[in-house]
Amino acid sequence: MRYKSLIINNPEDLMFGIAPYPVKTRRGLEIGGGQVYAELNFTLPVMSINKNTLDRVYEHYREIAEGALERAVHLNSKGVVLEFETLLEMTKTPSIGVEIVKIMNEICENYYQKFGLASEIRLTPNDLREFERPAKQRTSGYLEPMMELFEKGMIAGGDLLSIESTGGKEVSDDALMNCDIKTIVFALAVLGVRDMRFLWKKIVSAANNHGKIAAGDSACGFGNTAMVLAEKKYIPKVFAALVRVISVVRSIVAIEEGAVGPDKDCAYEGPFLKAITGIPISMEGKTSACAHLSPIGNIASACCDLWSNESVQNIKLLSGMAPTAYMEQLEYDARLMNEALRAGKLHRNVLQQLLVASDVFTDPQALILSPKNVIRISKELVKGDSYVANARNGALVAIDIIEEALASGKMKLSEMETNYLPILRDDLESIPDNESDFVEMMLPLIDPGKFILAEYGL
Amino acid sequence: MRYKSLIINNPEDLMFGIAPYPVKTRRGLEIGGGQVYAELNFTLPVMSINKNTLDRVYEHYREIAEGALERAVHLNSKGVVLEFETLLEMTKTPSIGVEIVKIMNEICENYYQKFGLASEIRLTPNDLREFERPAKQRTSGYLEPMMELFEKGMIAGGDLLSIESTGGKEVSDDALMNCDIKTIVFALAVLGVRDMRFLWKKIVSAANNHGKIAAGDSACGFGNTAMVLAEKKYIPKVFAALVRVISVVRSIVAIEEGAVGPDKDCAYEGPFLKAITGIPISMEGKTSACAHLSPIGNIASACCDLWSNESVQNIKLLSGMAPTAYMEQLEYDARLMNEALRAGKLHRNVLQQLLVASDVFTDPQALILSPKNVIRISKELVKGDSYVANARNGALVAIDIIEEALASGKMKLSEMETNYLPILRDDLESIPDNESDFVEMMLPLIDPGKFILAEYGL
Amino acid sequence: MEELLEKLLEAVEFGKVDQKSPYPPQLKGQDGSHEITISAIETGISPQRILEEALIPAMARVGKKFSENKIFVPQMLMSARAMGASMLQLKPFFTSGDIKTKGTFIIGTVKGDLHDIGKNLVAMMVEGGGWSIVDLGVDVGSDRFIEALRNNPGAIVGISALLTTTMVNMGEIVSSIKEEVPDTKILIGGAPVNDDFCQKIGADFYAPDPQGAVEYLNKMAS
Amino acid sequence: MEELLEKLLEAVEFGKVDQKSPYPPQLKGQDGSHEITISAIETGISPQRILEEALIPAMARVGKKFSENKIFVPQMLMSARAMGASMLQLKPFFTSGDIKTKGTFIIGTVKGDLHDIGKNLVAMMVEGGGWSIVDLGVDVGSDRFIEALRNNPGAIVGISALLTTTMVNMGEIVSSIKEEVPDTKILIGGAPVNDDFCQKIGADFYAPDPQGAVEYLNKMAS
Ligand code: B12
Ligand code: B12
Repeated sequence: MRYKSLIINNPEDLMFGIAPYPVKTRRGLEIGGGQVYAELNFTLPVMSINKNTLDRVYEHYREIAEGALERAVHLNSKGVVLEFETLLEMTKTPSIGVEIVKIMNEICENYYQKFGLASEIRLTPNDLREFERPAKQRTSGYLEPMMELFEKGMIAGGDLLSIESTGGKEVSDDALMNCDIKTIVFALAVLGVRDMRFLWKKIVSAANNHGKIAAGDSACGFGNTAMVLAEKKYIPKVFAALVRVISVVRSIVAIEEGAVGPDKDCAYEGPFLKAITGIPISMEGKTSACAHLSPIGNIASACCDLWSNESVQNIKLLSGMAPTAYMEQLEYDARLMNEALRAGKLHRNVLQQLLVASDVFTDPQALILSPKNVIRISKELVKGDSYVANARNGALVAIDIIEEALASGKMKLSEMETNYLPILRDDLESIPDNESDFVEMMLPLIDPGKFILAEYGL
Repeated sequence: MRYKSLIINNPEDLMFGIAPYPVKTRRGLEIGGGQVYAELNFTLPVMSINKNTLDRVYEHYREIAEGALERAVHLNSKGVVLEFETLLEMTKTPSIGVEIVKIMNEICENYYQKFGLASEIRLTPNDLREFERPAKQRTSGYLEPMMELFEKGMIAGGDLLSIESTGGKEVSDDALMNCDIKTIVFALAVLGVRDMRFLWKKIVSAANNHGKIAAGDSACGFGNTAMVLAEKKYIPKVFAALVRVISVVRSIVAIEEGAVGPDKDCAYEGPFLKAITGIPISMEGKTSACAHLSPIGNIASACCDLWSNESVQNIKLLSGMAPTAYMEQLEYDARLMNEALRAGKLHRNVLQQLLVASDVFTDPQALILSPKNVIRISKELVKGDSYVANARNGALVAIDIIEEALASGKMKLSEMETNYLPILRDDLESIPDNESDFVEMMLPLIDPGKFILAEYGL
Repeated sequence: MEELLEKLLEAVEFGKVDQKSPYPPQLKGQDGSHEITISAIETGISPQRILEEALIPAMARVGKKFSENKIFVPQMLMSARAMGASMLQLKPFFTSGDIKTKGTFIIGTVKGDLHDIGKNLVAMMVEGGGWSIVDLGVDVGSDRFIEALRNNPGAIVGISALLTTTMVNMGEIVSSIKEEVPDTKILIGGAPVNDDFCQKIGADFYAPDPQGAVEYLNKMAS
Repeated sequence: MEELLEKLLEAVEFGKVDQKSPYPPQLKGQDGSHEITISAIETGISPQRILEEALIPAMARVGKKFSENKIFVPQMLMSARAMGASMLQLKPFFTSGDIKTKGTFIIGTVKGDLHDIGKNLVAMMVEGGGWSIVDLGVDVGSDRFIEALRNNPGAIVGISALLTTTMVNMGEIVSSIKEEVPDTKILIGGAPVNDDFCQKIGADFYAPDPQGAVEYLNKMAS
């Protein structure tokens, strides 16, 4: 791992709206430069995407962008990011995705010219490679349309490039359900890391060619999936908390390859990435309850630079279209943080403290997101010589933190949960420092039909 | 007007979660007693209510209550109010409304017994009388099913009684569209006041008979309608702000007749009522963007005791049913305020200050809701001898406040808006102190076919 | 002659009803649409021209300003009132058949629903667009729509609904109308309604706002 | 004899696969379902009884504990694995026709959709309920469902979808199946799906969770 120390060492400096390395965009956003902006995410309502419905599809995105920006102007927004996360058909046939970017970019430009509202599009193609099973991470024919969408989407007005890549998912899905932390480390710190390196080299070079911004990659299929499963009480929360920590060593690879942020929201590894690398991040919490329920509604915003709703369908609520309503909610959340930033150090510290304290001891997944714990865990995440060792060390200190909170009586967990702690600790402690030792240890334990080693350069 | 002075004189004492006269409920909520609770509101998705769909209707409310309370428990909620605002058919045929109360009350009781979660149902029948045009406020046959729903609904488990009564609406609807402030005063301070007195006598006596809580009445068809119209840019915001102030003298009558709070949310006259009478109030802001957009997302919570989402249909979002998602959002908002209350005076003051400052100068409707301005306006609202004089005085000082904010440069309004200020001031100044003088002045100006004087005891 | 039409257009555009009306301040003391219309008729300008070259263009300007958020509803209502004052003078010519409106628009809020602020705005704007209006009010079922259609053959129908539980009644009304008075065009609107719903229930057009309604109707008329 | 069945039930309920498996700690060193099943067969307990009196009741208890949030999925999976170890021993008897499952359940995630965590859980729970499973995996179109139905006449079909843009594909699959293999019962599920949608596309049942699927299937079987 390239990073050996933290850019932010003091929990007090891990603050919403402020990143050591802000990202400036074409229309004047300064993400991490002292403001929190809303990042609106959206998707289609129930409908299929085909020749006959394409016009209606475009119309939906037009309506979403218009409604959202109109509302943002009305609320004197300081700026907005629209995240366009594509659906299968829009990546498979890149011209569809590109057309949608074009439509939304025109609206962004229009609101910029007419009202001075700064907005940018984050373009997030979905990772098509997982359509093949076992997936061919490097040789898949699906790579081509994905990269084409990135390329042409940039030209059409997509300024921030992201993806939620799926390298390692073939083995992590089962591992999540089995609460198998060693395989999670294997999936993220070995397979994920290797795939990220492969993929982000491409994305960063494409971005640089066009003068666009390689933003980041969130371990959605890992961290977010774990949280969703834990919220359903399917897997222990303590386990889900560790998955998040482990996903950091995977997601940081994008930055090592040249991504500069804002990191994507949905696996919540952002705070660690911000502490370690200084890039601005997007986070989501209470206002993404439209997309998934979570135990980290307030604390998630403690050090966000963009504040997102993860996703909402373009359906009618009583007030109007759902994306417009969520735009409003995000704006008010952002306003509160921005007012605190404006008012000065006392105010922003108090607000952050309240955001943190209101959630921190309610759930281990919240616990590890307090700025203090983020710094403490991040230090472990950069100490070792390999991604594997770092993942293991980070997760182990997360267990320490959970156990300390339990011992202090401040956090309470059922026995069903606490029973897992020693098991997880033992499992983690059995992981060697060295990647190849670890691979050797794991290969016999994993169904070889599930994934292709060569596709990860192994 | 019974109230001649304020219970809360100091803006600092107008604080979320704290009311001079808290309301204790059957299952242990202490509304205004140092905590903010979520008040969840909900409605049916697109469907009709008839014999064939009744089972499905009940199922919807069961699903809503279960989903919401389950989520509240999961989030360690301190307590919840479920507002059941009926739709036409449920009031016309009170047995339908009663059955729904019963279903939800059973679920409340179950969550109370099993998890200790305190929750109560606010029962809000819709005002059927407006089905007749001109409405017969006192002699309408529709009064009977309304009162039956109150009576039997209490027995079925409805603990907090509310209504959004419509006395005066026959003349205010047009007045809103015409920006006719004198007719608004007539509608609210003459007709509304008289109808409130008539109606709330009945409701309070019914509540007292059953040991239930007469909560309050919000001028939804006036204040909320004005805000919705102003958000659509149909009428000036400065006018909408005055409508809210004027609605206070109408809504206070419920309390004069014995209502004790929590006052209902949707016309936002709550802060004034809290200052004048000391009762706890429900408010709604950013998290009611599902029901209507608003310019007061944060400031609305500055002194709320219940925090509400106004209404959301029971439809599926990506995370689950919309009422469940909104329950989560309300809980996190409440948690933040509760953490501030727990942390002490500095923290709660800072949070309130941020909530206020983030909105206050963005819109005249926000401006008048800052605790300072609420107190200043409330003082005017109790100074005079008649409801009419008080309404006028309150509105006039609201204009002063708006003009001062403009003069200081802190608030900006378009000329389209400011042009209305002198006109509104002139109109208001022409209003006499005395009710009968005012009635005499207004009668020739209002279409007599629209309303029946005798139905207001005039 | 042209000058009178221009003055009338201005009076309506800015909502000057008659000479003594104080509004708008900048036209204080001047003639309003009431007086100007009388003069115009006296001068021999044809009522059809008064309608088509002054009133309708004035209201079109008003509608445009409104949709660009340059004026509020109260100003639009003043214009509508000024137009009304003029129409009062033109009434005899309608009855005699000397002038024709673009057609008749029947509008009502659906059965079970009392929300009418939006519906009233639509009615007013459509009227300003040169249509005759039959406003059935609120809580209107299919019989009353059909009755009104029988009395106004060829009229276009508009239905408004604001509740998720009453918008479904639109479906029943649309089928009844289409069965009883085939070929009737039906326009629907109201906050919870959208295009998909419109298609689902077989109505002809959905408009999110009064301007949309006017545009659709004008397309129908031409 | 009864004792062996009871021990097997316990081994499956608590996820003890075989003697050397470390899990669960409280059964360390004891026989697992693998060994107990072998003994049971040797003792002459009928395979049908093993299935019906040990395995299925064990999984029913597991399902109940799971739906009461008393255990997590990993524990349920351990039980499923313990049951699997037992089934391996029973396999010959299935082939010979000596024991019968309740029926066959064909399940797959709909065309265009790769989400399968939920689908896999459903498959596992249904298997635990005594059904044979044919798991078609993800991205499954109507042909593959129909082919599987042809190979497993009388099977019940389950379809999963997680995307608002793929759930509509369920409609097409349901009609194709109903046309090609009439009388097939179809069960649907997945986060964006609900009862109304189920009725709309003409599927037979919607369940929000695996337990609901098992209950429905058991009703079908009885
Ligand atoms: C004002 C209002 C009222 C007033 C009505 C005054 C009146 N004379 O209309 C009063 C207070 C009486 C009222 C009563 C009720 N209301 Co109400 N009301 C509203 C409110 C706040 C604003 C509606 C409005 O006037 N908007 C402004 C106008 C200009 O907009 P519009 O109606 O959408 O119309 C525009 C377009 O839609 C379009 N349009 C409209 N009609 C048509 C027709 C055609 C043909 C076309 C082309 C276009 C078109 O053009 C218009 C102009 O742009 C809404 C909240 C909201 N967010 O909309 C709730 C709301 C509609 N009401 C609601 C409810 C629940 C009720 C009550 C049942 C409340 C109760 N429990 O007492 C009663 C029901 C009475 C009844 N049976 O109808 C809910 C509906 C929930 C649901 N299930 O659908 C809402 C959404 C409030 C909420 N958030 O909960 N209400
Ligand atoms: C995990 C996940 C993924 C994983 C999938 C891993 C896997 N192997 O399944 C990965 C990361 C790969 C992924 C990819 C994508 N995903 Co995804 N994903 C999720 C997530 C976070 C959780 C889903 C899950 O597993 N839940 C847990 C299981 C146990 O629950 P469940 O699936 O609902 O199943 C239960 C019940 O529904 C029921 N059930 C399920 N099936 C059946 C069948 C029958 C017959 C019955 C009776 C019952 C039943 O029983 C199950 C157990 O209780 C959801 C978020 C969410 N809130 O749901 C998004 C989500 C579904 N994904 C989404 C999106 C957009 C995508 C991508 C397009 C993202 C992208 N741009 O790259 C791709 C699409 C890939 C594709 N073509 O399918 C969106 C969908 C938006 C929309 N338009 O519908 C969601 C909602 C996320 C969001 N909030 O935006 N995703």
